Amino acid sequence: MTLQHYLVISAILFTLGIFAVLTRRNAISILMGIELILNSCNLNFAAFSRFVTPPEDISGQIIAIFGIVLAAAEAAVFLAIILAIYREFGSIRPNEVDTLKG
Amino acid sequence: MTVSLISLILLCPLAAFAVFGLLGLANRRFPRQDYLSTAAMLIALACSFLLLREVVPEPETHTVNWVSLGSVTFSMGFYLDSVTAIMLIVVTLVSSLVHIFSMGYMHGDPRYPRFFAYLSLFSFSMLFLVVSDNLLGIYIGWELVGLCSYLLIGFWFEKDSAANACKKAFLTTRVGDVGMFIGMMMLFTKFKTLSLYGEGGIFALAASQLTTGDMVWLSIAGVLIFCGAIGKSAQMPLHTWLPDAMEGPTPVSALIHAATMVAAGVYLTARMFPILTETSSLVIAYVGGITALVAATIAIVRFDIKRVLAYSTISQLGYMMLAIGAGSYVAGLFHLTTHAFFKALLFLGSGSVIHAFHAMHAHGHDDEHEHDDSDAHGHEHNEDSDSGHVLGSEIPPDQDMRNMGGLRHKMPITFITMLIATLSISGVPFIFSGFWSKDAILAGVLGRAMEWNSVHHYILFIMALSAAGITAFYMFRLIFMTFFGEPRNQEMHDMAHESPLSMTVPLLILAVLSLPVVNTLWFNAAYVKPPPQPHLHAPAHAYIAPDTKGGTGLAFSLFGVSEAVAAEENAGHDTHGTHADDGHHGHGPAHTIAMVLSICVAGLGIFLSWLFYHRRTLSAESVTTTFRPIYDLFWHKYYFDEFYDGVLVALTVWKARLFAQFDGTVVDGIVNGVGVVTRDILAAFTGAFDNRVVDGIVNRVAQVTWAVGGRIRRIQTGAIQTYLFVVLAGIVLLILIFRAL
Amino acid sequence: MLLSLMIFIPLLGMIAVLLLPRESEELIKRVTLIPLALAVYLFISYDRSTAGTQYVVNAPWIDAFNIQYHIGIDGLSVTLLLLTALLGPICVIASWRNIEKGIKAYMALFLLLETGMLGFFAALDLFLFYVFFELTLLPMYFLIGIWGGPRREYAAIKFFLYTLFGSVLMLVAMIAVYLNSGDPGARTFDIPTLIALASTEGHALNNLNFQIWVFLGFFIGFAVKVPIFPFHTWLPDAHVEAPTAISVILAGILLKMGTYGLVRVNMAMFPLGLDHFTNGIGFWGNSLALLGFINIVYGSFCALAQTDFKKLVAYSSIGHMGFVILGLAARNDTGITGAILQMFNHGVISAMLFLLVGVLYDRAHHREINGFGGLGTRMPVYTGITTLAFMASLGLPGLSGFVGEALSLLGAYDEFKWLTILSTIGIVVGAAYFLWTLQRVFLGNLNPKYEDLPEINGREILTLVPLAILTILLGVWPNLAIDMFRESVTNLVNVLQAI
Amino acid sequence: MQPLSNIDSLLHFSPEILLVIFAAAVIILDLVVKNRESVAVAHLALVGCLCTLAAVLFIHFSFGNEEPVALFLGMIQLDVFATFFKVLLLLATAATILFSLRSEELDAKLKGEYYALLLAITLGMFLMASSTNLLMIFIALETVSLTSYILAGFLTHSPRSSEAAFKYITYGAVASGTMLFGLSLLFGMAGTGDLTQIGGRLTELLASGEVSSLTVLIAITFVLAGVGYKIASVPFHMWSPDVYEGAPIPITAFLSVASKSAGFALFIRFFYTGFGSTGLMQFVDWPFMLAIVSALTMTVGNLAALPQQNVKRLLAYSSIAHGGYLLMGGVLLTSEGVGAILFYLLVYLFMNLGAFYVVVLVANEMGSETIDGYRGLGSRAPLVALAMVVFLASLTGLPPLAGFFGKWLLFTAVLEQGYYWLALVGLLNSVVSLYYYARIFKVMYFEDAEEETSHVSFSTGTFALLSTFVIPTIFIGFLNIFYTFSNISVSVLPMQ
Repeated sequence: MTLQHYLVISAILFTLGIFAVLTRRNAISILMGIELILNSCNLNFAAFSRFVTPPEDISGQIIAIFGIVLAAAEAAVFLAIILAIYREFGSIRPNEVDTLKG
Repeated sequence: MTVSLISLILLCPLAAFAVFGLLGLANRRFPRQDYLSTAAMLIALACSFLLLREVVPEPETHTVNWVSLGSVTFSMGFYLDSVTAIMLIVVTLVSSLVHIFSMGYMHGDPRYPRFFAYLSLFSFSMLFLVVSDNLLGIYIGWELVGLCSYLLIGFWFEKDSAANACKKAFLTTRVGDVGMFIGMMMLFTKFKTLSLYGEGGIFALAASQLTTGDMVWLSIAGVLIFCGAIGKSAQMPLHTWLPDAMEGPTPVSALIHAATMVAAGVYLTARMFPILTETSSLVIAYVGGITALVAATIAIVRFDIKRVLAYSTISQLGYMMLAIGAGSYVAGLFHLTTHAFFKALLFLGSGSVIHAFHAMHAHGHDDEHEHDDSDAHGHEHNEDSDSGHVLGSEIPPDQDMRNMGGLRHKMPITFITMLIATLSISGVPFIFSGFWSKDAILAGVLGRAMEWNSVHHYILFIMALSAAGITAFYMFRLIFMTFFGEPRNQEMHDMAHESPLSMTVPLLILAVLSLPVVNTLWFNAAYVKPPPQPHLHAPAHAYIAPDTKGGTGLAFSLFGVSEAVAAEENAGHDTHGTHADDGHHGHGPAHTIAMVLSICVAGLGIFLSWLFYHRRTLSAESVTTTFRPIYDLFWHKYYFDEFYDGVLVALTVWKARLFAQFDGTVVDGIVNGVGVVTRDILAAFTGAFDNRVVDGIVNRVAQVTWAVGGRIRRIQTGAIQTYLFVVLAGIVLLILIFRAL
Repeated sequence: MLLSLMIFIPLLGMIAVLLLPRESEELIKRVTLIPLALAVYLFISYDRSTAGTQYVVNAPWIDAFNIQYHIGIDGLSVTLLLLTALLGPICVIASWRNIEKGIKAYMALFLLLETGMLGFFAALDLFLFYVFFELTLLPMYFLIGIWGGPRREYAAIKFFLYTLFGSVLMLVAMIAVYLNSGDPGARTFDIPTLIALASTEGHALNNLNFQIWVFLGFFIGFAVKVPIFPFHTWLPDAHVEAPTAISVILAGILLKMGTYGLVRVNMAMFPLGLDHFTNGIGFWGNSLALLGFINIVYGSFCALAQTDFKKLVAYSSIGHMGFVILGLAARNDTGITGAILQMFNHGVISAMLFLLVGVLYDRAHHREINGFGGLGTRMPVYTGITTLAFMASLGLPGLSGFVGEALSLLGAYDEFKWLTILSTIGIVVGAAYFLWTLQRVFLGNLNPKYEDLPEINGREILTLVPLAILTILLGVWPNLAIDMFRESVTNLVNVLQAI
Repeated sequence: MQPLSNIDSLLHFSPEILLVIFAAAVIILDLVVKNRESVAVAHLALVGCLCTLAAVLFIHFSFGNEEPVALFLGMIQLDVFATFFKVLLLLATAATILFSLRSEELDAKLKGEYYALLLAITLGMFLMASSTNLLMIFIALETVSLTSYILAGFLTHSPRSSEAAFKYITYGAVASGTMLFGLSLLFGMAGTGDLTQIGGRLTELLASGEVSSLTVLIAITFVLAGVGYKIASVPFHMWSPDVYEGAPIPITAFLSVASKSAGFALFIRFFYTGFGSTGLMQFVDWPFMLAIVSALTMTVGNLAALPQQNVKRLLAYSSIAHGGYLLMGGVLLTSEGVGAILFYLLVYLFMNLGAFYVVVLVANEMGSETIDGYRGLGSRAPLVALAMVVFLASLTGLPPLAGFFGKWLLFTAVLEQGYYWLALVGLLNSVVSLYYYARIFKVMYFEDAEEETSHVSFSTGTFALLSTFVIPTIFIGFLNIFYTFSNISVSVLPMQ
């Protein structure tokens, strides 16, 4: 497994995430897409720290870990907001949440 | 001494006007404005007689800096020479008489004080014009008299006809004035000054600096300045305002539109004498000649007594122009003075007649107002279209000669005085001033024609001569129709009566003034010297002014004037004029021929009109029918107004189609044809252009901006995924752009 | 010091007005009188024999950009300062009775406006100049917008946008001048310094191409104010909608700000640029004069087409400002003097005209020219004053309007023969529309609707008489004004001829 | 300079620590205070801000003002630049707290969390302004984002608020995710997270051709996506109108000023320390990219603002446009440009917050956020209307108000670098902007309220607060100190 493999995989993940975010008709799926994006980044950091930076420098992995944490926090907030949306709009289809426009 | 005198002459009338103005501002009126103004004029008159004694052979100038800039200064000042002195006397004299006459004539008018205030203002402006020594000053006085004529023509402004007439007068003359101003600009750019006299003045510079190469633009400048005279002196083709100007009170017509203001054009041309070139003189001569003839022919068929006099004025002014153009400087000015008196006399006389017809009512002019209101109402329906129709075609009954007749018993003084004036204007020999001046002009023209010795210039002389004959004819027609024969309108006739003293006295004085003896008191051969015309002939060296009798200003020779003219012919027209001084054997061949011929045509004219209008052996009607087309031509004043009207109506229709929203700007067609065209078409067009195009573009820009704003808004759909898509698209686009770069 | 006092007293007055209760209206009149008194003092004590600036105050302001509080007056400024200070109280008196709502706010805005105008004419630091220039916008916008006529909102915003558009271009040019005025440390906004630099050989400012561009930038900025065709369409709307006093200020002074700027900046600072547009080869060499000509003829004909009294006067202003442009384009002292005189006289005369229109409007409540008729019998005094104003405006000799026009034309003819000759059309047309209006409003039979129209009252006469006197005085004695700025003009001309 | 160890850093880090302490204290106080209506919590938060301000200034004058100091092994840099923004942000926070006190739309029960979150977000912004490491940058960004999501959705039972929060978080998550990806690429290429070294490394690699400039371009663009989203620059701006409209007014004000300022702090720090080297620029001309972005931003913002009816939304677009103006200063790579940004942000703080405060007042009194709510305000609340005129005129950039001086600095800097087209676009935009600001003037003064509502009166406190915005808006431009302040602040950045 070389660096390229990891990068390709993360690129695929990133693209999938973007795709999900753009196309899914459900807020939860969008959240998943976002998670995919973040994880692709984490994968990048881990891979780079493994292959590029000197072994004693683990900053890449640290960033990855922070990334996971922040992703979790973001997910929590996101879900909370989705609840609020469901309470107000009775639906979590993003395209129905469009009272603010213009 | 002279300065103080001139200042006094100027200040008196000005003060009289100022009093009125200030009181008017405070919303009071000064009941005895008439006395004030008249007194002011009389003082001025006295001063100008004193001034006459002051005049010394070489003229004097007194100037002050008016506008001083870094590189140039415009000065204002007096120029006093014999001509100035004479003009001063003419103006003050006529003006005073008119003042006195008006006391009777305008009595009971609601705006009586205002009338005299205007008269004073006019007198001031006219005097300022006369004495000022530079073109700028002349121009200022020029415009001011124009203003006064505007105010006085429109004195009874309730009449639409009067309102129109005054506007027409102002605008028509203004057209000429612009020409004059352009001429001034040309002179200024060349000489960097506008003062005429002195070594720094235009004349000196023109004499010294200009070469034959400059003749072209100098001629143009001369003609352009003459344009001013065309406007003010009602020469062709800007003459149409003068007949309409008769809407003003008759004394005004006498003062402004016969004696003084209209003569200012001649005065100006005479002042410009030294820089007139061959070409410009010719132009002036022809304009004058044509005007003289055409106006005379029109006058034949008028029935409105004032209109007849108006056209005769135009034609006489043409004479003077012709004289100046032909180089007979003295003759021109002499005719100016004589004409001033007898024409003023004629107008005042006609005024007295009109007044007589008015007097049937206690307050003549109130009645006149009613009557005018009525006919004004009558014309409201076609206010939109031209009121040029109204002018002339409608003759107020009290001015219509067809209502008159046999008045000589009723109003003897008026009759006698007017008769004298008529004899004078018709050029009846020897005892009437008009004869001498007119004869002098004819002689001058003939002499000039001979000297130009090219056949076609004789046409000038022929025009002048025939004009003289026709003048005699229509003037006596006027006399016969008014004072002889049976009264045609009985009840008006019964009411008629001789005018009060205040009106007859001025008539008598003027009658006396129409005798040459009196004129020669101040108008004398050696006394008025034609200035050199360096550009007319050989370069201006050694022109010796004739100085036979010195500047005493007194010469009791009856023939003094004609001698002077004769002298002038030799002097002025020989290249050097060395024997200009021997004015005694000055009777050139031209002079004799001219005198004889003029006597003949005058006699012929009088005789014919006696046949037509007194003996009635010949009936005007039959002649009319036989020469219908010619008669129509005359009757319609050569279709000048009709032409303008036609143009106007056509334009009005066209405009109504094109620029519907500008019906508001449909005009009463008073400005002459050009004025009408520009005003209607261009005004409407530019107005529309401004609203539609210029403003339109601006608003279009605004709309577009707004629309784009709307577009951008629509992208903001409110659906989050669209936003995200835009983000991604944006990123990709940015990357692509920068790969492309 | 005196000058600063003059500029900022209206500002203090504004604050006072805002703080004091509504009853203290009397004070406002007084406040506007102080600058007038000071201006008169300046007029008397001004040293006419020198071209230099006087009463100079020069204090550092924003060091970061070497911006100074630099004010001073030369002949041109003092003339226009006098005009401004004169029209101030007149406008206050004029708007005394016919502003009902919010008199406090009105006066406050008016005083702010006056500060802006006075400061503009006195500023000698380009930045300060611009600040005062812009300072007039907002008050004017509100004065038109709040107290204006039916379409006031449109007129106000139109005025605002037009002027702002012009002034941002001006801002670019100004910054460009600043940046080219020296190395980062030594840059300056000081107008005299800049003028000196612009004519020193080899300096960055003394470059034809550069000067052409900045000239254009400033020119458009000022052209909107003047206004010069085709930037003029805000003017008729603004005038028609604005209340009388504001129209007076608009025509009397704001227009002059444009022409003043042209002289102060475009001509003095960019002689090369000016040379290119007035003396260059081919079209561009005549462009400025051409604009003047278009203004004259176009404005006059548009005026002819109007049936709204006020709009007619507004368009006549456009025509008359054309003479100023023409005179300036001539670049000789005759033309420039004529232009400056025309600036002052037009300020006085158009002020009269708008006041007169206001008088009529207050009585008849409409301005439709054809709706009147025969008022001459009903209100003779008013008719008399109007006739005077009209005659002055159509350039009747003996009244001030003539001198400016004549000098401008005489000067311009030196440079542009045909354009000047064509411009004289404007003289005839000018006479045409004024006389025609005179006839439609005052002559003829009295329109029965106005049988009992009250005559002009004392307050209104009080506002008009000073202007009328000035009109006549300067008509018979122009040197009175010319003495003020002769030296400055000579100085300017020498600079221009040096090119 | 030698980075300080963690322990030594703590003293320099005291402002941030203070913020944390006060945030916690606020929550505790909120728990102990019985009376839900009391304003004690808010006041405590306010005190927190003031203490932090004091600490910031103390540290600045005791250590910070000569050499920049690297804290936590180079994670954070303490320098004048950071201090400037800290002061700015604290002012904004304090103002927001005061707004919130007076705003009537916030529900009283949740005050504790609200103020705690405000302090937390300030902490995050502090970090944004001072972090020099990819990790810190990301953490700071996320801290600010997460808290602001919550604050945007803080209005319970308000669909608009929730929707705003939803859009905000979705958009924000994607944007920050993209940015993180970009960061990872940078990290991978440079092999380090230290911002100060990345630029040098990248230049070497590009020069030696080991990495293609495309990769670098992609990385930079991805990062730009994150930063652009924070400063709401086209095409990453689309969240802001909706969020601004939906969020509580004080939060809108806070976002439009504080979060934008923090975003610019991050942007300047990142691009100037990171990619500021000319070597990099000849491979990736990001300034030009930014020039285009800024032109687009101000144009779109202004044009879209024209037809708006809701004043909050209108101000949202106007603040987008101002982001565009500010961005102009960023493309120049000159200290004048950045100094101009800083000065403008300072001015913007006062005028924009002031405008929003008027919006708060009007919303309280007339209960309306649409432009019609302002009808006749000129006669009903003269002073407030007058203040609004001052703020909006200053936003338009009319002299002699501070906004003009801000614009003046920006445009001078831009023209100095010869970006004539950019300056012209900016100036024409400010003409356009006049139009929609003038619409508010129009309704306030030219139109009378249809139902003759009585004269609205406000407490003196209100006027005091209002004047604290009005006076600076009028006078900042006249005083030299602020120019020098902003100029010193940029001295620490690497410029060529």
